Amino acid sequence: MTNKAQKTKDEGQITDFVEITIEPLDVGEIARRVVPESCGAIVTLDGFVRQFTKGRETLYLEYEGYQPMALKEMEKLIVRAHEQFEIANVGIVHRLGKLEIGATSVVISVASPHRRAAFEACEWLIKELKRTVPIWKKEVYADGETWVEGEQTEAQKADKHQNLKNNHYE
Amino acid sequence: MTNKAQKTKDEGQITDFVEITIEPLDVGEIARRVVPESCGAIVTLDGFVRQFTKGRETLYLEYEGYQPMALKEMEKLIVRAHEQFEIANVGIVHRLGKLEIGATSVVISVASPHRRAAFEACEWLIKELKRTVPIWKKEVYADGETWVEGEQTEAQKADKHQNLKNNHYE
Amino acid sequence: MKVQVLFFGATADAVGEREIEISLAERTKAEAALAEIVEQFPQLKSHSLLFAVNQEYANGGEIIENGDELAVFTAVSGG
Amino acid sequence: MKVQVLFFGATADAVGEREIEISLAERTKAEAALAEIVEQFPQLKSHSLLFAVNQEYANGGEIIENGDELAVFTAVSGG
Repeated sequence: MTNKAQKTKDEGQITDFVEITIEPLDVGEIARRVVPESCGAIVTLDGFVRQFTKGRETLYLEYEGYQPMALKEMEKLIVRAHEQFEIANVGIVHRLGKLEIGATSVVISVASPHRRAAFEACEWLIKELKRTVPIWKKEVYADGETWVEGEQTEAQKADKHQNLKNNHYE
Repeated sequence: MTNKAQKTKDEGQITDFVEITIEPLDVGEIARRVVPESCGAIVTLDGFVRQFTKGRETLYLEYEGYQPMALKEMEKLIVRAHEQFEIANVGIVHRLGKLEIGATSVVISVASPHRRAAFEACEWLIKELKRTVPIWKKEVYADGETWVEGEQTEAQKADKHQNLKNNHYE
Repeated sequence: MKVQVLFFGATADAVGEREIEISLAERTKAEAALAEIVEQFPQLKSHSLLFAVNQEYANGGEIIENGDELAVFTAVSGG
Repeated sequence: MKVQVLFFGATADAVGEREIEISLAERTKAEAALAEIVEQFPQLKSHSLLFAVNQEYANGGEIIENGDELAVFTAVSGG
């Protein structure tokens, strides 16, 4: 049902990319794509499918996404990362579909002239991605399955679904 | 002159590794080796050869290492990282020899149950590696070459080479 | 006017559909549109819902237009 | 007694050797051994030097033993 979708932004030397794919992710290949020649370090976050969640054994996971919105939200995160951190370029790739234990679900790579900014931006990006990008995972066990619902912030709960845009972007 | 050297430590589920090699580094392959199945995130630092340093164009770099001591120092860093951060396992691989522009010189991958610890440990490890592991790089330009001398700390300078062990490990 | 409503993950399972078309009065606000959808599918009440209009998170006050793409889903869990 | 002294990078280029053997008096301390090496190769004086004994950073007070492996090098620049 999902297909490879890719958007690339070119602004002179800056080349960021966001991508959603059902293919296996090659962490090294993704990291190498964010390298501009003037930069000295790349920091990469590689998220993957855990075998145990709260002590219960997962057989595999299914990821589903609202693809066009997910790509837009990923692009917004990159814009906001450039505003906050001195980074050169960013790549975010999320996999959808059935993922076996140990498979990489998401890769975020950030290149920067000074590695501090790359560490900060990469950590901020994964935190925000888990909060704002419309992708969901279903954990499949031997005896059932569950769609994982993310934790809404207290502000979101208090608002009873009002004002979501502000909660997501302030 | 240099050869592949590897040391691996096995303590039950914990498998750390340090390695020095003249072969090209495969970032994804190194990152995947640090994954224990109970962990959810890997953070990887990928350092690479810059084309320009302070405006001067580098043609290529030569890395040289005091291999047995470098491996020992890398292992010490991993021990210290486990003491300070809640991480599952760590891999550090440094390449030596001639490295072309854009080639990866060092990869540090840290897996942890909570990604915060992996970010912190990875950043700490690269900072300490650059300070303590006996490896040197020579920048080769069109019109000459220079061995890069790391920045000694003020404490090291004041000590006039006394008490280096303390400077390196306090 | 007619709008498309998309469901994903837990909301798609609850509703039994991934995509439906509903009729709304002209100038319905996002907040009221979500309330109508939940009334039509009360099984959604057991979930904490997020709501998007034209692939953007809604703040509730948006005026829905004919042909808009709405989406109702639970708090995200990617990564 | 005899000890081996290793040089790397800038110190190897300055000395023109990667490995030499030197004679030291019994119970020479690391600090004094480094001073003797620098005296033998005064071109090392223009560098900030680090010193290792048996593949460990020296603090200066170590007693050098026969057959030890010493190393003289500049501040490291790997990574």
